[in-house]
Formats: sequence, C-alpha cells, structure tokens
Amino acid sequence: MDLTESPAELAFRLEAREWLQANVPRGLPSGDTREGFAEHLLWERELFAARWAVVSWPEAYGGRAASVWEWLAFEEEYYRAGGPQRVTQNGIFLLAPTLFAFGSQEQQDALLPRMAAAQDLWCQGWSEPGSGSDLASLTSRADQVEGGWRLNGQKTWTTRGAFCTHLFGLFRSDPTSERHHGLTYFLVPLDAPGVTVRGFARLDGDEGFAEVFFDNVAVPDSAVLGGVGQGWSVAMATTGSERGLTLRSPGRYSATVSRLLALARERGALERLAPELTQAWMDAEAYRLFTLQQVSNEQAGRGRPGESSLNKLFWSELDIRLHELALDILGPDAELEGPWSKGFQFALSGPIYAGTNEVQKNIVAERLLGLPRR
Amino acid sequence: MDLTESPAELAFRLEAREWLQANVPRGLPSGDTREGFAEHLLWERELFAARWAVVSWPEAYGGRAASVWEWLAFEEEYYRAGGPQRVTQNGIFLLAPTLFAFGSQEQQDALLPRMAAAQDLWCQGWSEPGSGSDLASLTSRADQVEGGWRLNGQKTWTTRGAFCTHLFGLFRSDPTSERHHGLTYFLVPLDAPGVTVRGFARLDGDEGFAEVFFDNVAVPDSAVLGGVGQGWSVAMATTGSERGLTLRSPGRYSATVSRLLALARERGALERLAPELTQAWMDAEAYRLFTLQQVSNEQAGRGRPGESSLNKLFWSELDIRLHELALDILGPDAELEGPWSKGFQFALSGPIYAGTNEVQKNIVAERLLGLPRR
Amino acid sequence: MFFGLPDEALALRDGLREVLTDACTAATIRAAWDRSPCDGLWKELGDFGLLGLLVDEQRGGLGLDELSFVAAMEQAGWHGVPGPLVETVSYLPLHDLPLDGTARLAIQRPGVVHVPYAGIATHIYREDDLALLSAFTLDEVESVDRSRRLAAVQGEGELDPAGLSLLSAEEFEASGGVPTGFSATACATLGTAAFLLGLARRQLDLTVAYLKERKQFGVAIGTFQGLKHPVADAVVDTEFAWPVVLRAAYALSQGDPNADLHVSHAKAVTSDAAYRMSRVCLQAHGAMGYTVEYDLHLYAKRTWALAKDWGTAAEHRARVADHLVGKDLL
Amino acid sequence: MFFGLPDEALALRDGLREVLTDACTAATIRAAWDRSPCDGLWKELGDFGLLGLLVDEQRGGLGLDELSFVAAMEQAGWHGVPGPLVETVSYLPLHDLPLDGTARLAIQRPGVVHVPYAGIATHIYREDDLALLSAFTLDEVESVDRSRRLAAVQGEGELDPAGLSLLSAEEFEASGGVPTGFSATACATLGTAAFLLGLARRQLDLTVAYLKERKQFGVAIGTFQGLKHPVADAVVDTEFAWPVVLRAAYALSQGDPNADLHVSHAKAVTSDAAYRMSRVCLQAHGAMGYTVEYDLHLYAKRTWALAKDWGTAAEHRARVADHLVGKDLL
Repeated sequence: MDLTESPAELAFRLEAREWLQANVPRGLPSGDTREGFAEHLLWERELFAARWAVVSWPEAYGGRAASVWEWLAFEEEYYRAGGPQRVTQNGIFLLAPTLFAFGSQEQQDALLPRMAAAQDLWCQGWSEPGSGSDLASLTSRADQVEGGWRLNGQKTWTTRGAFCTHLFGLFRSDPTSERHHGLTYFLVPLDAPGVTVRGFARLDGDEGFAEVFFDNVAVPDSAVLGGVGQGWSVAMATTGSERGLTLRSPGRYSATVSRLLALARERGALERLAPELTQAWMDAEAYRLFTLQQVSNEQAGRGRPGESSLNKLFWSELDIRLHELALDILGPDAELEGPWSKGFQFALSGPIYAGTNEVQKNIVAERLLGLPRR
Repeated sequence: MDLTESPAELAFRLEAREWLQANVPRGLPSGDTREGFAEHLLWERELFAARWAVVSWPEAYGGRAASVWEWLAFEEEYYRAGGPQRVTQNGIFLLAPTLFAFGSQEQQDALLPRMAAAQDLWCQGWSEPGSGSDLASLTSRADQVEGGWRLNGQKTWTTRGAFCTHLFGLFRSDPTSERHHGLTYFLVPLDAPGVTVRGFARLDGDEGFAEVFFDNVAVPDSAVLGGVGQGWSVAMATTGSERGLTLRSPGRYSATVSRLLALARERGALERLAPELTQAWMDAEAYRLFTLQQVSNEQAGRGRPGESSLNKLFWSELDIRLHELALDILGPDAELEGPWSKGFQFALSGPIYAGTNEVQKNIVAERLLGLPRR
Repeated sequence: MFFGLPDEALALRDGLREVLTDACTAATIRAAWDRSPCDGLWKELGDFGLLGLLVDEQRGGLGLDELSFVAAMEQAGWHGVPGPLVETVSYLPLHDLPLDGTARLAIQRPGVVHVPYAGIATHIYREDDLALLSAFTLDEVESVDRSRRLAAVQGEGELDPAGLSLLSAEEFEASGGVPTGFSATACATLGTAAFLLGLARRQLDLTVAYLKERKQFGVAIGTFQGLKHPVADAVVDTEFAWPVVLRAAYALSQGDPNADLHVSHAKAVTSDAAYRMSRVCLQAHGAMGYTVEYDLHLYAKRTWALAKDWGTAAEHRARVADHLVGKDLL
Repeated sequence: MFFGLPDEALALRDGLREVLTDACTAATIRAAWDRSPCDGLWKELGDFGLLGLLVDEQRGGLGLDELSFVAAMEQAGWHGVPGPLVETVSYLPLHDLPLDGTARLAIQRPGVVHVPYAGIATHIYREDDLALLSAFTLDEVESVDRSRRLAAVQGEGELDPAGLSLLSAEEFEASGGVPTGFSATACATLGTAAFLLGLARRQLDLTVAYLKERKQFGVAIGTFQGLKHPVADAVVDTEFAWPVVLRAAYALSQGDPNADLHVSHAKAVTSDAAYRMSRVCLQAHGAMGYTVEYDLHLYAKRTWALAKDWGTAAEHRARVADHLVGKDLL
C-alpha cells in the first residue's frame, strides 16, 4: 500500500491542474444538442492542441503516455476544475481501447489521431429496436460481397449519433448463425451511401439519441475490426470499459459531492441533511478508493470477473442518490430546468445504459459468486 | 365512508378494554418454550372462560359472534393492553376459518369448542424438507386402506409442534398425482401411533419448531377435511388467512410503535430519530387504514386478487423496520437478550413464513397486475 | 363502519374517466407542453362540473365533499390533466368566479419563488391572505414538465374584487357556500396527493403493458423477477398510500380538528410512493422510457414536480412530527 | 501508487486461514456459546503470533502494521473467532502481558453498560484512562450471541501494575514498543470493521452454497433473480466497504492525522454493509436459516452485535460529519 504520488505523478497533476484551471470553459450548453455539440468540439480541439485530450495514449497519437494513475489524476483535476462532459467519450473511452487491443497497425494509425483530434466523431451501434439487454439477438446484417461487405439493418439508442461522423457496431456476418456467434465488429463512416441517421430526444429533451438505418451500405474489408465472426468477443472488451472505470472516473462524483455540499450550504440545508450529506461524501470517497484498488489489482494480474459490474452498479446508484439529495435540498425549485434537474435526468440513465443494472446483477451473481444461470 | 363506531361496537370495545386491562398477565415467558407454553395455556383458558378467546365465532363454540369490526377493536385493545402472543393462533386463526368453510357439521361440533378452549392445540403441517416455497412438490403420502388412511412422510418447520396435540396438513393421497393435484387435507392427532415429534430451536434459541414424522399412521375417513383430492384448494383458503389480516391485526403494530416511542423517549433519542419515528407511526397508521379498507372491500364483494399478499409484504417489512429502529435506539444494548432483540428475531421470520415475500411479490405481480408467469 | 369511497364519489370518478379518455390524451399533454392553453379540455372539465366540485350547489357547483374530490383528482392524475386543476378546484369555493373553465387559479405560496401555472392562470392568489395579485409581472422559467408554466411573480395583492378572499373565518361561514372549517390549502395539498397516486397508477399501467409485450432472451421481460419484484414493491407503497388519502379526505369532510395531520401524512407518503413508482417504471422500460417520444416521461416529470409541490415529503413528515409532539407521543 | 494489502499481510492472512480452518470451526463457536473458554483455540492464536501482531518484535510480537491487522481480523471474522480477539490484539501493545493466549483483554468503554467478553477476560481495562479494573464485580447478562459474555462491571481502576497504561503519550513513545500516535481505540474500531466484513463474507459463502444446492420448482433457487439480485446488491456494499477499511489501516500505519476520519468511515460502512448482508443471507435461506441447528445464525448474531460495538454506524457517521465540518466541507 502506497498512496503517495511520485514526483513525476505530482508534476503531471499540477501541470494538468494549472492548465485546466486556466482553460476550462464556463457555461457551455449541453453537448447533446446540435449547437452545443459544435461548441464542445471547439473545447475538444483545444484539449487536443494542448495534448490533454487523450493523456493515456502514446505521444504519436496525441497523448502523453500517461500511466493509469496519472490518468486518474487528470480526471480528478478535470472534474474539480468544472470541466464539461466529453462529447468524444464514445470514441476515446469505448472504441479506442478496442482499437488498441484488436486493431491493425494501419487501423490504429489511420483512426486514432483523427479521433483524438475530434476530427472523426464516433458513436456506438450496439442496440437495435429488438435487442437491448439481449444484445446477442441482434439482426443487423453484413453480407460479404466482392471487395467488402454490404450492411443492412437498424441501430438505435445511439448516443449523439446525429452529430457524429462514424459508427462502430456489431453486425451479423454469418446469416446462419445464432446468438453471439457469427457477429462481426464494423467501423462505418456515417456519410457512406445508404446510411440514414434520425436524431431523437432523450428524457431531458435534448436530441441525444439517434436511430441509424443501413440500406445496402458498402464498406471495405478494412472496416472489420478484430476479425470476421469475432465481433462478440471484440465488443465485450469495449463493454467492459464502458461499464467500468474508464467511463466514470471517481473525480466526477467527488466533484458532484463538492457541488452538492455547496448547494446545501447556500440553501441552509447542511444541518437538516447532515447524515445524508455525510453519507454522500463517504460514498464518493469509497468509489474513489475502490477504483484505486481495482487499478492496482488489474496491474497485479488479480482482476476478478464481474469487478466492472460492481463498479457500474455502485456509480450508477451513487449518481442517482447524489442528485436526489440535491433535489431534496432544492424543494419546490427541484423541477426547474437547470444543472441539477438535468444531472438528475442524466443520472437516471445510469442504471440503463452500458448494460442495465439488472444485467450487471446477474453478472455479479453468476461470474463473481458462481451462482447458476437460468 | 364512516369511521364512527356504532353504540354496540363501542360498548363491545369498552367491555374488552376493561376486562383486558384487568386481566392481561404481565411478564409471561416466551410461549415457544415448553415451560412458557404451559403458562400461556392458562391464559388461553382464562380468555376462553371469559369468552374472549374467539370473539368472532358463534356463541355455541365459545365466541361472541362479533363482527369483523368488533374483532379488529378487540385485537386493538388486546395489544394496547400488552396482551401476549396467542399460542393457539394456528388453530383459531388458520385452521378454524378452513373448518368453518369446508368442515362437516360433525367436524365443526367436535373440533371447534375444544380448539377454542385450548384443549386441543393445533399445529400446521405444510412444509417438508424438500418443499418450502414450492409447497406443491410435497411428498408425504396418504394411502387409502380399509376404514381410512395410512400416513407416511415428514413435515418440518412446524411452529410449536412439540407442544401441540393435533396437526392439520397436506398429504399426497393420489400416488400418481403431481404438483397440486391429488392432495388431501388431513386432521391428525399427534398421539396417534406412528407419529414422532422432534422439537428444534428457532433463531432466538426457543424450541419453537418441530419436525413431525409419520410412520404408517392410521387415521379414519373423518380425518379428511374438505374432500379427498381437494387438499390444495382447501389449504389455499388457510394460507390466505395466514398471510393476511387475521394473523396480523393492525393493533399489533400500533402497540409496537407506542412501545418504540416510549423507548426513544426513555433513551433520549426522540430528537435524533424524529423523522424515522414519525415514519414508523405513519406506517403503522397506514397499515391500520389499509386493513379497514380491505375489510370494507371484502364486505362489499370488491376484494382483489393478491390483496392479502400486499398486506403480508407490508406488515412483515414494517415489523422489521420498527425493530431495527429500536435496535438503533438501543445502540450497544441492542444485542442484549430481551423483548426488543427477541422481537427483532421474530420479525426476521415475517418475510419467510406464511409464504416467503419473494412468493408474495410474484403473486402481486402475476395476480394483481397480470404480469406473465415464467 | 365503512372505509371507502361513497357511491357518489365512485360515480363521479367513472364519469370523469369517460370524459377524460377522449378529452385528455397524451397528445393533450404534449399540446400543453407546446404552450396550448387546452381550452377545449378545460371547457369539458367545466361542463362536467369538475371545477365546481367543492362549490355549493347554490353557486352552481356540485356541492360534493373531499372524498369525491380525491376520487376525481386521482382520476385526473391518471390522465395527467395539464394546468392548475387541483388549485382551481380547491380555491374556487373561496372566490366568486366562473366554474366553466374560463377561470384558472394559480396560488403563490409564501417562500416559493416560482408559482406553478402562473404563465397560464387567469387569476393568481396569495395563499396566506387570499389576496388577488394585480398589476404583476411574470418572469417565466422552464420546469422539467413544460406544462407547469412556472413563473416568478412580482405584484401587489389586493382585496379580491369579485370574491370572498378577505372575509374573516366567521364571515366565510356566514357567507354560505363555504363549508365550516374549509381549508383551501389542505384541499390543494390533499388533491395533489391524490393526483400523484393517479400519476403513479398510469405509469404502472404503461409499465405492465410494456413488460408483457417486450421480449428479450426469448421471453416477455415481465417474467423476470428482477423486474417483477421492484414493481411489486412499488405497488405496495402506492396501495398503502391510498387509504391515507381517503382518511384525510374523510377528516376534512367531517371538519376533524386533526385533519391537517392526516393531510400531511397523505402528502408525505404519496410523494414518496409516486416518486418511487416513477423510478421503478422508468427502469423497467430500459432505454424505451428514456426518450420524450414515448409517453411515460409526461407522467414521470409531473410526478417529480408534484412530489415537491404543496410541501415536500420531508416537510409534511415534519408536520406530522409536530402533531405527534402535540399529542405527547413524540 | 499501490492500493492493496502488502505481501506480508497476504502471507499472514493465508497462514491464519490454515490455522483457523482446523482450530475454529462452527463447533468451536458453539462451544464458546456453551461457556467454553476455547483455550485450545487461543493457544493456537498465540502460537501463530496473532495476539502480538501489533506488538514490537523486541517484546516478542510480530511488529506488523495495521494493514496486516485488518487482513487478519477479516480472516478471523470469516471463521467467527470467539472471544475478545480484536480487543486483545489492539490493546496488548499498551500492556506488558503474555502474548500466548493466556491474557484476554476486555475493554470498558465510557457510557457502555455491558462490557463485551467481561465474563471471559483475564483483564478488564478502562478505555478512557487505560486503567486496569481490580476488585470488580461482574453481573453477566446474555447477548443474542452467547459467546459475547457480556457483563455489567463495577470496580476500581488502578494503574496497571504490569504495564504502561498510565504513562503519558510521550512516555509511551519513549518506552518503545508502542508506535508513535498508536491508538488502541482506533485499532479496535477498525479491527471490528474488518471482522464484520469477514463475517459478511462467511454468510455470503454459506448462502451461495445453499442457493446452488437447494432446489424448488425443479431448479436451484440460485437461478431466481428474486434472490440473485438482493445478494448482488449486498455484495456491492461489502465490496465497496473493504477499500475504506484498507484506507483507514494505511492512515493508521502512516500516523496520518486524519486517521480517525477514515476509521469512522470504515466502521460506519462496514456496520451497515455487514448488517445488510446478514439480512439478505437469512432471507435467502428461508426457514433453513431460521434455526440454531444451521450455522448461519452464529455469524449473523455476531454481526448484529459488532455492528453496534465500538460505535454504531450513526455515531461514526456523525464523527465523519464532524471532520467534514472541521474541513469546512459541511
């Protein structure tokens, strides 16, 4: 056990802090509207220019080759400085780890720098109208043709799909296959002929979702990531990232707790809600400590099955509790459109996306505890 | 809506109050030990002598033909006066309703007066080692023989079985049958040759349970209640009583809340736990109101499927919350053997007996809401 | 002894259901979100008599009691009626205004900055002295439920020129048409409680239908205990909240001096129960419920707003606590 | 940066597991319920070195730190070791007593009437001034966990004739053998927190085994989400409590001035998490768990006792709040 930062780690943290404090934009609109998204892109490009967009990536791709500890420190400083949501997250946090693990050198060289620079904007194409929790039932097809593939079908619940330029997703490449067999992971430009994107509104009214229709969309063989028919196992690596640490670093919740305590102070609720506020602080701190342990375990080769599901269950429920507490403090003002009601509505999606919490509980019960499946 | 008691109802309540205040014994030991049970029997016989044992029964069987409203008033007064547990409850509250509904005149005349007088002491023989929530999988057998039946098998988790004189239970009378078909409801004296009873201890250490073994036990045809092969539907009437109102009248929880508030006052916890204590009062009051509505609905022929499951879910969880709150007030004294820790341990059985709460939730979901079964 | 709605309340509720089935669909609520005043709906409510439910028959009202009121408000909640319905029905007995839907009353409560429905009301009254606001300015702000038409209101209060608002309690009573001890605040609070349970029931109905229809892993997702059990738990809460609402309505109808205790009890438990139901129903819908194209959110967002309106659960629990202290119980 | 147990703590834990697998079975705990002093077990604990875990090597101890301590206490909790283990290990550094299991220390805390393990301890110390009680009378009372040997204690405190208990902090430090800033209260509190998580893990293991084995409706009941999901929820709580215990142990080992904050955090969350686990496990067992013939209750009842011992969750949460107030956060 050693919780002291090395001089290099500390220097990294302080450099990040100084830059972020000076440069984080204030009052950006939601990145889940067309106008807001454009403003966020400017911020993403500013991050990239200063080499803070993808700190854990190799320098060749625009990163700083930061260690995971440094990445955690960056995230902590990012949220402490009030940094906005990362509209590029589905690329840099979900697709990129998969590209690093399964992509060819050519794919990495072609895609990662543009992704880091927020030139290519990636969205995720997993869910379909009939395939949510039961992802393996998906029916979007990829048919092999001369020189490549033809894609047909429909994806939905694609976050920020209407503003993105590319989609990564799963398609059934073996028409005789069932369930998680015969799937292939494709990388698709959304301006390809035959692609239609229809944005639609999330719970908070922002156009944060899209349906994506594929009508005989031609893609080359190089659009396949990780091998034909290997889509399921390639995708599972990404879903692990999605539900686990990389998408929801602890700095985020520590920052929410700080804002919550400030709100309680401002509204005179510190005394009435002292136990609940204290529990909120304790929970965010526990999440932070758990992630430190998780990283250490993984580095020591002692990661456990289901650990990222534990992680996802905790942060998703924590986020809701924090926002419920804020709404409690706000009383009749809770219903006002504003950062807390918006945050609350976003928090409500936590137990749904990245694999519903019901699915995560099954994973904990079956893979971590060894209980029988149905 | 009319919540005023009629002059007759009020007179009944006041008579009960006066008698109970004067006669309720103080400091009885647990009725779930051999010695305690004997003391409780004296109290039960005193109740019977004063015609308070079974107020809702016909006068011919020792009751007062009280209305259900009067019964509720009696129960409220009983618990308000600090009346002890009813060790006869499995007879008078579980078997008796079934006997009234399905018993022959001979059975009623023979059994009910002795039950009311606490001469015959009845225990329930539902569960078996392999059949708990899945009661329909029971395997204890009844084989038809000349002049009656031979019983074989084992029952378990029989409350106070070691102190009782008779058992009512389900046996498989059609050896070719499966699940809930081919079962018959039998009334069995525990001194019959071939019956062996072994008491064993509950969570709180009292010998409150028994296993009952049947080894070629001969019973006559008159031991059948409600018809050969009709056991399941006959028994279900009783389980409705068990989980619903008659076993857990609201007066019980109102009295617990009164004791809880007194404890909080005595220990100086009123202020610290004001919201929780208030919620406790509100919950007990809500239970009382719900039961008033339930009785009115049933009298008006507007009872709903699953209503007694709602009832059971609420009181069983309420009872635990009330006792958890008491243990919170007691702090380090919570672990002491005493009325609160005993009450807590008993409360923990609430979500288990009379059909686990998991089963009740299925019933609510399937019968009240119409959700599909598996 | 009889605990339940009287026949006249049941009949009213059933009649209202018929009216609202056509007059107030999800499309009606969406129109209110888009700033429609929903005049057609309000005219139907007026024609049905709902707005004068608590107003004496001599003044053209139905002259019904608080039991009929909660039955109607629960039904209105199920349909998600947009606009200041609870407030209008609760306050019309105090003001000589038309009952035909042309008068819609918003109430400015002490300490509440943004007055619900101020943007669409024809009259804004102050809760504490019943004064009508005149010469006021409105500063509209958006609620998560856009039909709420919140606004910060600045204005002078004046004696209600058309009504009874500044009469003393004795004068109220003497004036006729106002039941002894009638409290519009209590009614509005309790009506909101009933409305919340209607909203909860609607969300439950949508969810049950979805759980039966939606298939994953080859079966209807309503077969999974992981969804069934949370729904059943939420139903327990709402089912045990309804009798508390009835108890409070009965207390108000009887002029029970403890009526406030029961009303606060009702608002506390319905706020919590309806909120919980909204959470469970949203979760049971998965991504399907997480879009404004599906109707669930219309009822969920109203639930979130009303759970904090006319006093939060915590505030009403504290009032119940005060009553218990007064009875030497706490 | 490395967050986790050091190798020496892991080795200690594994060694202890081997010892306890034979030396402390459910039968051992049952013997303690029947008033056995469990001398054999305590001798083994002494031989293994556990009792002198925190005692300097010069005094014959292992001289390990609080990280090894919590690793060992968690393991001891899994086995449900009966007797004042946490207290003895936490307080032996302050008293010159044998480390071989013949000395068992009970601690009388201010405001706590019934001293745990007083009925079986060889020494009873007062927590506030570390004085040894002499010429005392014991009035034993029963705990729901009969191995707890609670007693009301009346007696005079005196300077520990054999030890260091009345030395000043500077003298403690100068005396050697006592780590700078060492707080036996903090250790006992944190050790209890770790023990609670061990108890929770044991109950979980029993439950997982039962859910795999028990069949109803033709399938293992562990296939039902109605049982799986509550168990998973309880596991989330215990899994997120463990790093808090480690953090507190690290703080103590580093002489961190904020160590008390972390210790209170740890005791608050472990008390809640272990209690919740006991409830879920008991429920998952149905009637099977609701008897003293089955072992589950041995671990559940210790959980209920320890959840309130060395400060309840509410008390420790209030202490965390005090720290936050001190940091101007709350």
